[in-house]
Amino acid sequence: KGPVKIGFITDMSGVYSSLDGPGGTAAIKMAIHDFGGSVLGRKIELVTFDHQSKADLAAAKAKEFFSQDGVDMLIGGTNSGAMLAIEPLAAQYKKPFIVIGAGASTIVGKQCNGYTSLYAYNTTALARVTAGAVIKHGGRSWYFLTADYAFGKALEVDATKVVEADGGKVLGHVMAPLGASNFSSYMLQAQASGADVLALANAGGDAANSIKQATQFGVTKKMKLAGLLLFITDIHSVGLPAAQGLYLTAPWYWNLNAESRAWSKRFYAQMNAMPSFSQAGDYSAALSYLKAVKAAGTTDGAKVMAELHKMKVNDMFIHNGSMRPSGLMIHDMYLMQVKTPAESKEPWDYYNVVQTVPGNEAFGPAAAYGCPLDK
Amino acid sequence: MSPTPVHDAVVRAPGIDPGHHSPASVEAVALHIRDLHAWYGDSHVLHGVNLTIKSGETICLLGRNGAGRTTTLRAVMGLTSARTGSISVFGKEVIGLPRHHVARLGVGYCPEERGIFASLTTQENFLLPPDVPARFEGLSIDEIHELFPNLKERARSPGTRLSGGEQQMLAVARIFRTGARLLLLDEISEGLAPVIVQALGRAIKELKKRGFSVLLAEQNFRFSANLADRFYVMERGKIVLEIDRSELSDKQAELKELLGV
Amino acid sequence: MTEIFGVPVSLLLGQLLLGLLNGTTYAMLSLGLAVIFGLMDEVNFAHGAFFMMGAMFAWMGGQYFHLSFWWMLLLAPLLVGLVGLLVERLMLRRLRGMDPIYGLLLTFGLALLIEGLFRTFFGVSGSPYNPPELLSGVLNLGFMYLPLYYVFAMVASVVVCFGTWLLIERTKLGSYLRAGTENPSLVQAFGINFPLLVMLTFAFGSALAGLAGVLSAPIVQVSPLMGSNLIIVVFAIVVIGGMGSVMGAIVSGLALGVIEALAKVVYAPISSTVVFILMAVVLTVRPAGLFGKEK
Amino acid sequence: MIASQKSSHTKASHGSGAGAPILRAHKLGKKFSGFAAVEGVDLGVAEGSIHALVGPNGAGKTTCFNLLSKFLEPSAGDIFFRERNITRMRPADVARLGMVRSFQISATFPQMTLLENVRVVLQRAAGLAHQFWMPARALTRLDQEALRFLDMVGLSGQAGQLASSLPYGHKRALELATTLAMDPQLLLLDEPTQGLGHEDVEQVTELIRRVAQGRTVLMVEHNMSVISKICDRVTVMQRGQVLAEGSYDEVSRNPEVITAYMGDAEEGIHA
Amino acid sequence: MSWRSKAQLSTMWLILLLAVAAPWLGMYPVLGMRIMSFALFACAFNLMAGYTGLISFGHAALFGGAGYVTGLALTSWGWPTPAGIMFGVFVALVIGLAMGVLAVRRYGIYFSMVTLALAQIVYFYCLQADFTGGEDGLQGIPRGTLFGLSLQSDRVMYYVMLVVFVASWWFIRRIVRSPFGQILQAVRENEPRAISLGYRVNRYKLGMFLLSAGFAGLAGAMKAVIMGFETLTDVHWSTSGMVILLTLVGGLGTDLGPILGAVIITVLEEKMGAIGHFLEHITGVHWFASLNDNVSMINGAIFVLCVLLFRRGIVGTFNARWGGARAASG
Ligand SMILES: Nc1ncnc2c1ncn2[C@@H]1O[C@H](COP(=O)(O)OP(=O)(O)OP(=O)(O)O)[C@@H](O)[C@H]1O
Ligand SMILES: Nc1ncnc2c1ncn2[C@@H]1O[C@H](COP(=O)(O)OP(=O)(O)OP(=O)(O)O)[C@@H](O)[C@H]1O
Ligand SMILES: [Mg+2]
Ligand SMILES: [Mg+2]
Repeated sequence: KGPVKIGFITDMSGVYSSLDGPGGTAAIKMAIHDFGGSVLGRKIELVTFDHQSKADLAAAKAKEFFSQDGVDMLIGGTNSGAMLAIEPLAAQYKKPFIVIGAGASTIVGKQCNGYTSLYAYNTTALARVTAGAVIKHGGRSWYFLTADYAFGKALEVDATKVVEADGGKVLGHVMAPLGASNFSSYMLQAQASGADVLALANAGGDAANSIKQATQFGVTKKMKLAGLLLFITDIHSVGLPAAQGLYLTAPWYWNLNAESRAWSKRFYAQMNAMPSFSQAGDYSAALSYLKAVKAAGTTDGAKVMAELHKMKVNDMFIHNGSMRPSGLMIHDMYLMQVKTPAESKEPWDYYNVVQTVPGNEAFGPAAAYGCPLDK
Repeated sequence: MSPTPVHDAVVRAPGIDPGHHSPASVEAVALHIRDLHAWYGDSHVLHGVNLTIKSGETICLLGRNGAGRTTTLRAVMGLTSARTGSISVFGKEVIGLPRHHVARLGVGYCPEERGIFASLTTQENFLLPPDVPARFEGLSIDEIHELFPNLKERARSPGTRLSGGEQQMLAVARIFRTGARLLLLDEISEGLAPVIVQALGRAIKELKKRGFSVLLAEQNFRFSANLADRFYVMERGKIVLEIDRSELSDKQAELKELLGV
Repeated sequence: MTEIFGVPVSLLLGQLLLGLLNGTTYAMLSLGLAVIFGLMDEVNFAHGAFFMMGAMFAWMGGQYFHLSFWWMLLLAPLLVGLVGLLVERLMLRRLRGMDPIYGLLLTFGLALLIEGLFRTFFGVSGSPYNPPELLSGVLNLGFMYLPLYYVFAMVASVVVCFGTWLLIERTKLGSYLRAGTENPSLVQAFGINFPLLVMLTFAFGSALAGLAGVLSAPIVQVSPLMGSNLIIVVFAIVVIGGMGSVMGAIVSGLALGVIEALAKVVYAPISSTVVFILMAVVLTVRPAGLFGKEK
Repeated sequence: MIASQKSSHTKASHGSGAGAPILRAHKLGKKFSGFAAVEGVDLGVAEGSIHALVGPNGAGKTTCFNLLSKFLEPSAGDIFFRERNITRMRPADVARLGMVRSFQISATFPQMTLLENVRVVLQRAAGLAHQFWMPARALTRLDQEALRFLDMVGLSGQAGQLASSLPYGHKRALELATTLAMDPQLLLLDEPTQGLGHEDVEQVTELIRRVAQGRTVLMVEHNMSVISKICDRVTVMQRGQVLAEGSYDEVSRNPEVITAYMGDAEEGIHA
Repeated sequence: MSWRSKAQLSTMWLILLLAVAAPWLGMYPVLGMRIMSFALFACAFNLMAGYTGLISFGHAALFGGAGYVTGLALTSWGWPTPAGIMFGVFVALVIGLAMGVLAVRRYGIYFSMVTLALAQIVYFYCLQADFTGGEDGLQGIPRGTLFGLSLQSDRVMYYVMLVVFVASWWFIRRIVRSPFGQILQAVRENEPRAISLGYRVNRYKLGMFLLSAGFAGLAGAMKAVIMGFETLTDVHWSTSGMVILLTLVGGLGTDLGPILGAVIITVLEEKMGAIGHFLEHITGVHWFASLNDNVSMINGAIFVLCVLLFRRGIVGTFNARWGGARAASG
């Protein structure tokens, strides 16, 4: 029999490539290596593809992977549009599909299909944890800077629910178009609102620019900043002087404990950057899959998925992990606060862990997702 | 290598045969063209042109439509896509020279299509060509305005908003101003009212008095007949006939055959 | 507190001020495009990439050579200008005399290529670039705090814009360039070294983009992608101003900044498209743009 | 000689006999940002005549022409075509009424064959202009007619050639053929002999005379010999206004016209 | 019949034969369908660009716009597939009308920039509107049935697309040579003259823009049905750039060029990784392996090379080299 093939489809060159991209490939290779390079007596092989953030390319390739190239499972990277487009194919070809880099909650919502797993995080959890924890730390009135499209609005809705449930108040919001490089005018509006917290319901370059300009306009002197979807690469690119004090949520951080540090050092040696949580997630997903294959004694999609659902996951990346029937991996999440430049001891030493939030609390009740498999 | 043989019908006055003439003094010859071939893309238009203009001389190139008169002037200015042979301007070889160096030798070119710039006003068009180094005393701006009163009146109007004839005047005026001492003028009487054509004729005579050398490419034989010292007739990219002013009446028959005048 | 459109006046004032700042960036970018377009009939799609390069060079200068902002303010535009010069000399020159659309397509490809190159080497997430010590303060205007650097960037842009305008509209050089746009070979036949002029103009237009990039670097995140979306807005501005009109580019750039700022407070969802809508309106009324001449 | 025979009597009388002129301008005026290029021009072109518009450079002839053919909007006055007010019509519509103009530069479709050049005109009349669903061969039924027009100008032999390959004089002839194909009642020609050699001038003059049979022609021309040969009536303009009008013989003797336009008869270069 | 048109005809038949047989020769049907939708899109673009000389930089708005509304009609409103596609085409026509009315009054690069800017309005609308799902895209568009035939199978869908494509291509080819096409050629060559001959040229250009918009819409609608989703990529300006690239590589203003261009660029985009590995393998240069990660950069390079060295595109160059004097089409 031929090798066991793992596919990896992500954005290798576009906007999100620093989050995942080539670093993700390296991480998966590390997993294969750590697993011993073979399973069930078959070699393990990795095939990758750059979807350039184009869903149609991603879907067409996934289909080809499954139907012609004999790929046994697929790890999905960034861009939720692309991941959602691949999702039905996983069910059609009965192959496990583990999504890491994309965080759209809808992946395990109405679309769920038993073969797809949302493994590392989702936007709901990020928003919920940040909102819940920041309120506990004294931010009672909120103002949102929201990216003016579906995803930004969803982040705002998720966070608003928690803020209001926990007795906080939302004073207003401003919608900024995607890719608006100058956010200074929104900063004026945020300042004028008089709220305690400025929540950034945006991502990537937009979030980085908002943080930078919030600092320049002195917003951070009176308001706390809370990022609803921020990655360590964003903090790295903004720099600590601007980002210090900011709250954000992550499923993992390289400097979390000895195990994560050890793994990250290995990663750093190859990539010359500390891993983001999605890259760590890629590693963990590949590893979990291989463990499941070993346990099931087959690469048959249905059987491996059943094994994954049964497994308790605890590794370098996931703590207290278990998978809901919808495919959503439930595990601990962490509220982080960005260190001041003085606190930071070494490059990439950016976060203080403020609070650990247990999985079920972080991800919220299954009912809210609307996946039929969750009953 | 001998120059490309010319048409049988050619009758040359021995003294000014460009083939045998070698300029004694550099400055005595304004333009000396030997065996000039020129191309537009793949089409070979000039097939060995030989002509000479002595300093202070006015000569006229005649020929039917498409004979190659315009192309000869363009080849001198380096505006054809390829050219071979030799062109010397005041003793300096220009083939191989970058385009913008030719004018600096003291050549003024008035193109057939006038070349008025739409985005410049009349005045800007007028003042556009830089003065030539070692310039001759050309017509002063006042003299030019007297010659072409329209230009003064319409000075602020965009160049291409001028009437057809006014554009022609502008194209000529612009060259007269620079002090270039060899003028290559292509169909300058075209589209001008008879009064203006007459005035233009007087202006050229005046320039000649001041020592300018002029090469006219003209359709309008009557106009050039009064001005030129010598005539060359072109046909299919070659000079086929050379006539001195004094021989004009003798050569009527040949001219008629070649030009239909 | 007094209000207009349901917005406090002080906030409105602040917005207008910031709009004006954005406007100066727009103005400088569209000016560079207009210089190149108006004088050479070429649309430089790589203008956004040049803008990005200006900012990236500034950042690289600081990162690798420890050169100060002030040095880079001088060097980065020069470097970008040099790139522009090479692009003109080695590529665009071969397209002279052909349909200008080829120039547009070439520079479009170039934009992809340049962006791709920077992305491979520097990733996409961007880097911070801080304003110089001297300008890192904040100005208290009473109704708002304005970072000192913003004031500097604004003033610098306005000065450069009007300097350029003077150079082009009020000097002989400008008339050579405008004439050469229409009929380069004739201008050469008049004894003007037009190819050299073109090369320098292109370099100058590119350098303007580079300068806008350096000036923006301390304001926004410096990243290889920073120019690609901006360029289309700037295209629209140039169309509104009347393509090729230097004054049009400056005025409509500034105006657009302000209008966008107003849109943000009045009806935010429209702020990203207001420039395009405005363009559509202007085109129906004046097809050649506000300052453009009908050809 | 033929020209002088044909002149005056028959045509002029026919024109006046028909009563109202085919084209009439009333107090026509055009200002360009303050500059009056044409001012208070009254002009009547008699049906069936060849009418020339002459005058010094910048007198406003081309502007007048553009106003009449509606390529410019008049700032004052009215234009009537067969007593129908066309002052506010669009150029394409004016062309459809049967008033067709030529350009100072030759106007052909260079990358199309001569046949196609003429066919393009016939297509509109035949109602075959917007049928995007029809195959190319639908057009072949216009070929006969197109050839007929090419034949009129002596170009039917080259029907399959590209227009760009023609020498200058033939391009003008082709342009005339396409213009004729529009079945114009009034032809507006702007300096039709400009840039032509002597033989071509004669050819084109002859051609104009031939096509003027049964049509009216209004032309701008500086070449006095052409005018004297074929024109029935001449209007002289100066500084945007009409200076004189009459037959060639009349106006060419008018002292005002001589100083303003013709100049010294001795030097009479164009004659 | 000349040698050249014979060669052309046989090329056409060969391509068609290949296309019919492709799924049986191991070509992957989804790839084939993607190629065909891009080829149709490129043909539509070429109709405007190649035959009026007006290069639109805003065709993505028509392509993606139609894709979104077709998706909306099929998912949210439950329309039958053909109705949804027609609706997509209709909306493309409406967008095309709005864009065209403004744009056809301008020439050359002005036209390009105006179309680009107008397309951005559509892009931002699609970005902000709720039904498009933002970055998630509009997912789960059902293929449905066509005259009772289920389109679920890729093979069936492939042949349906092939029929749509061939019919459209044939029709586009016919438009170019139709009486209408003749007038447009005349307009392109000498616009003032066309006006003076009584043609209202802007109407003709607008007409062509609409035809082009309709086919671009058809391509977008078909693609949405084929892929089962629609995302922002299709309305983004980079897609407008890509369709220009396809057409340019194949040969602007030729019949077969857009098809060839679509095949080459689409395959390149998808197989870049494999090509890179192959190159790495034979040359031993590791850098080639990273080709996969830089497709847009490579597209940029192709653009530059094409414009500098290869302006006529593949088919255009072929025609110029081996064709008759009149290399109008091929
Ligand atoms: N740009 C060009 N490309 C190709 N052929 C050209 C070009 N310009 C001119 N020719 C050809 O070159 C020949 C000579 O043209 P040229 O313009 O020199 O003639 P000319 O004697 O000036 O006649 P005219 O009376 O028409 O001005 C003609 O046959 C013409 O068709
Ligand atoms: N669009 C315009 N804007 C400004 N001035 C104009 C415009 N068109 C023409 N003029 C001016 O109006 C006057 C008349 O021009 P017109 O072209 O009618 O002259 P013309 O009689 O045809 O002369 P020519 O015999 O030289 O062709 C000229 O002085 C010209 O400068
Ligand atoms: Mg000539
Ligand atoms: Mg005129």
